[in-house]
Amino acid sequence: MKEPGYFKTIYLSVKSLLTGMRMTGYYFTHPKETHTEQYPDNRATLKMMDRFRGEVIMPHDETNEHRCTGCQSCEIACPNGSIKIITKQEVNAEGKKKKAIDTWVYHLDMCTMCNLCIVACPTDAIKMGQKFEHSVFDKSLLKKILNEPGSKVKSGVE
Amino acid sequence: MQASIIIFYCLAAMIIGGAILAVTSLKIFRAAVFLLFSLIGIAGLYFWMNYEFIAAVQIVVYVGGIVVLIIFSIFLTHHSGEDMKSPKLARSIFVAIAASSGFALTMLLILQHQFFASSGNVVEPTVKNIGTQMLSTTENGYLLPFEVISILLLAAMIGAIVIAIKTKTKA
Amino acid sequence: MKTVLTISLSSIAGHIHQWLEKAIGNPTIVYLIDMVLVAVCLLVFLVLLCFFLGWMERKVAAFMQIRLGPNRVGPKGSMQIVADTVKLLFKEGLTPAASDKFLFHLAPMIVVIASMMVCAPLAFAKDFQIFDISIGVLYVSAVSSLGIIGILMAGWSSYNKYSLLGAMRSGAQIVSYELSIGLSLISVVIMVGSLKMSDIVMSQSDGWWIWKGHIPMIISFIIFVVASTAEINRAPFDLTEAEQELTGGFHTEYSGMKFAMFLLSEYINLFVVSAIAATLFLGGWMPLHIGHLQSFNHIMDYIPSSIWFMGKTMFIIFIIMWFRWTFPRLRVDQLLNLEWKYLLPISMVNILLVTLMAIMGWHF
Amino acid sequence: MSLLGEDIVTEDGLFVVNMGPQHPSTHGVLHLKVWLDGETIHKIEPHMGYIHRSIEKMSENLSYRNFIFATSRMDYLAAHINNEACALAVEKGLGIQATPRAKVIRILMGELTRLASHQLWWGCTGLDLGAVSPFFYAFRDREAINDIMEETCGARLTQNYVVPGGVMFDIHPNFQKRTKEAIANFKRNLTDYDKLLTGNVIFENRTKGVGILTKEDAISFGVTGPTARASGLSCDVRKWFPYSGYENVEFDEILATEGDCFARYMCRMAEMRQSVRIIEQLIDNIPEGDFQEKTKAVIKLPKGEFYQRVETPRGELGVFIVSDGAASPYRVKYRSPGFSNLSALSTMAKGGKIGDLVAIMATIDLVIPDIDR
Repeated sequence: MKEPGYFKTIYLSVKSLLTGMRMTGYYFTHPKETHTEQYPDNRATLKMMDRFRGEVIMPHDETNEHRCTGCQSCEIACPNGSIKIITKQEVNAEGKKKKAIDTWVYHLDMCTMCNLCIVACPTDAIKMGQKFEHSVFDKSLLKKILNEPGSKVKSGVE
Repeated sequence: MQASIIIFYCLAAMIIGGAILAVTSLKIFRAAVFLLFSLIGIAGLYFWMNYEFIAAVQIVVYVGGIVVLIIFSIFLTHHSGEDMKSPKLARSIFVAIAASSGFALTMLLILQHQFFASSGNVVEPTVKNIGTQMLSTTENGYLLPFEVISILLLAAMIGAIVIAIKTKTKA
Repeated sequence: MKTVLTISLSSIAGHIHQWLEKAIGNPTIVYLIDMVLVAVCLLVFLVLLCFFLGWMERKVAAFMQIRLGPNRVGPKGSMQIVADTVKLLFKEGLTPAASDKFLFHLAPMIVVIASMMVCAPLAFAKDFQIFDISIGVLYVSAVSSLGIIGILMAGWSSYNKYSLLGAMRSGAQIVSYELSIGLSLISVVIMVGSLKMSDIVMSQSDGWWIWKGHIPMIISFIIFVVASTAEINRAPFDLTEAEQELTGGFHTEYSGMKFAMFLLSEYINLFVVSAIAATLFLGGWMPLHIGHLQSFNHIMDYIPSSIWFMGKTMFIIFIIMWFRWTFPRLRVDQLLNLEWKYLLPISMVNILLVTLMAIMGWHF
Repeated sequence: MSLLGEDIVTEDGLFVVNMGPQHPSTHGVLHLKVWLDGETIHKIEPHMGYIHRSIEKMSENLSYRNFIFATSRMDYLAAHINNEACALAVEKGLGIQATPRAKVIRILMGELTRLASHQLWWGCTGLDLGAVSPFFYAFRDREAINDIMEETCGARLTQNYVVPGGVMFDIHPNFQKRTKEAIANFKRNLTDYDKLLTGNVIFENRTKGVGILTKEDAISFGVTGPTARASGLSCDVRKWFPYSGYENVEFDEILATEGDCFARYMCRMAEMRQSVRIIEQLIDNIPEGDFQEKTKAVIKLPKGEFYQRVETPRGELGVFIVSDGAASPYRVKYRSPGFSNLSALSTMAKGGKIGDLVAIMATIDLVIPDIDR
């Protein structure tokens, strides 16, 4: 390929530079193209995607019942060891001994939100919450107990 | 005392102080910077005398040109950060004698010279006049000195190139 | 030309001077007070200007980059730069242990002083100039070369290899680009026949040089803007800082107030360069006059001269900012190629054209 | 200031500069020891290990379902493709294949990942060469793809969407609509990219003829991906060893012959267009059916060695699993593209300037966690 001549080089260079300037100039004069997220200002209306994985939560219904049977599938499925389930033996109405959860410990600081525990759960007791502002000043606050005090497993969940 | 006199003494102090520090400093880069101050002081002196053109040329040639070249050549030679050795006593004494005899000679000439007020056509140092004088070949023209002085810049350039070329010793 | 406004900057300055003379009497002291007043005014003006330019740069950058820019401190983020300055003031000024302390501390001051000194011959408004020196243009190009010494000192004394490389680059860059700046300045000087800033402005009372001088003047205007962008080390010629290559170049080791001084001088330089371009090619404070349209010219005269000057300067500043936020950076050898292969030959030929024009009187 | 000592100035007067581990253009904690003659590069020695997290060793203690998640942290810009490589290796061991629907979803996600990665690379290339604005334009387009990822996979960067036998859950109902929008927008914005960098004279000068890698060198260093294809080495895993059904998709393998930074740049730009082409072919043709093949709760691979390669945006990623029949691998080895590509850096950059080194690092698209693992 022949090298372009001296003046042609200058012409082409200036043209290419002006093309770039035209583009930035276009965006400068069109503030509507702005893509800035209004994040801290839009907290009230901010809605995350419905599958967004922010943290593990355990939904409780209005009678303070959850669906966790304490089978520990999630604890096994967790690659990081961020779930620890302490179980106890409970005697139910029929006088049968049954395994139930005492405390469901969740270490948010170790969690990578990989979703494997939710997939592993046979009773859909846990799911991913949408909260994502997890910063705290004290690391120990990241250790959470997911079952609420006095809660018990929903009847019929095996 | 007039403000003008005060300014003169400030400039003089700057020139002399800079010059002394430039000679006595053991760090070569610092010496160059002190030399710079001395040269700027001289430029200031020209400004003080209303010779603005000469002052600007002083800055352009010496400060912008010569000192930058000096600093460049300092950069290009390694070990520039180390302190230089203090000169030997005999050498210092010799230099001191040489410098002071040169100073004495100059002063002698200045004191013996009969200064007289210039009479008649005083040329205004405007740019136009300077330009005409600089390029005129008549008796009072400065074409020849102008060209001679440009050799100074040539010498500085060659010096910079010589320093910059590294002698590559091939094994 | 008729002065339209009775209150102008020059008349205010004149009144203050007269009042001082009456109140004090001793001309030496009045002179000294005048000097101090001028210095203080200039300092305050430049610092405020730098605040504005810092804000403007951020906003220009933001709008070009489809974002909003600073908008937290003050209305539209205008106080952000003040907050940053306060932060820099309180920041610890680190000095590398192995640095040459004396030069390390001296360097930012030299840079700032040099860039402030260049402001002296600028005509901010009609008859409003600090020092209408007879060699204005030459003075500007002479004094602006002082700043490079500060950069060299900063780079050398930091005891940092990135700084040293940055200083070396800046030396090569500034020394070579001064040539084409000088040549494009000379093209105006040839046309005007004087180096004085006020003469240059007055010569444009019937049209700015960029219109009057046809193509050669436009070429030298472009060369001046490009070369001065390089001279003040702004992108795409910011090789001395070159954050991605040299992590900050000559000011890598500076922090706190000393770093702020480098920043200050960068913005002052930006202003000075644009002001000179505006004065030389766009008529300085001279309003826009078109031929014999008397009524149009008359309306233009109603706009104060200082606004004309600042408006033109801001326009050129905007263009230089536009460069910065569009282009990638050149490499060091390409930078010198651009100067020695393109800008310098073109401006030399251009000088010949301008001289021819001046001799033949081919301008309006 | 004294310039002495072996690590500052060598006896030959070479300047030793430690670029990194904290340096704006090493894109992470890479440490390059550079011997400079003035500004000219004499030698480069990459020092690595600043972000080594023992992912290979960790994988030996994780089950075959779990070890996939760790690979998201290797090449975090192509997390989906890394996950896919692991899942494919496990599937190979199990002797199963993902369902047709899952395969197409994987390709779509993989190409979206490739687009996002190349967009980030484009922005960073501009940034490394001193132009700040490209970064923001690139992020504008990348954000759309990240939103798609977030909607379907639940995470923007470390998706962990792939499981052995398919994908973790079905695509979101909005997926097709959103992807079409993003692709349409991106096709329009691609002209911006060309205006801003491709045609720009400064950019061309900075990259043309800089950091030339010959085909022979590319082969001997094991360079893969766009970096090798720019040197004329045909090595697209998607063409040579098709996986996930790439054999049924129409696309071109981009080849260039110059081997310089500009060729690498153009290769990646063309690859973005090819990715768009693939997505456009498949987005309306996702087969119905299951998104996941049924696998046992505890996966155990038969005794043996399994190797699977995939094409990440940076080159060939190989996953090598040695199984002793237990529930977790006996040994896992990742052949990461960044590591081999980095080894060619010294050859490419020799004789160039510091500015060239930055351009070369930008165009071989280093991701440091991928190099160190």
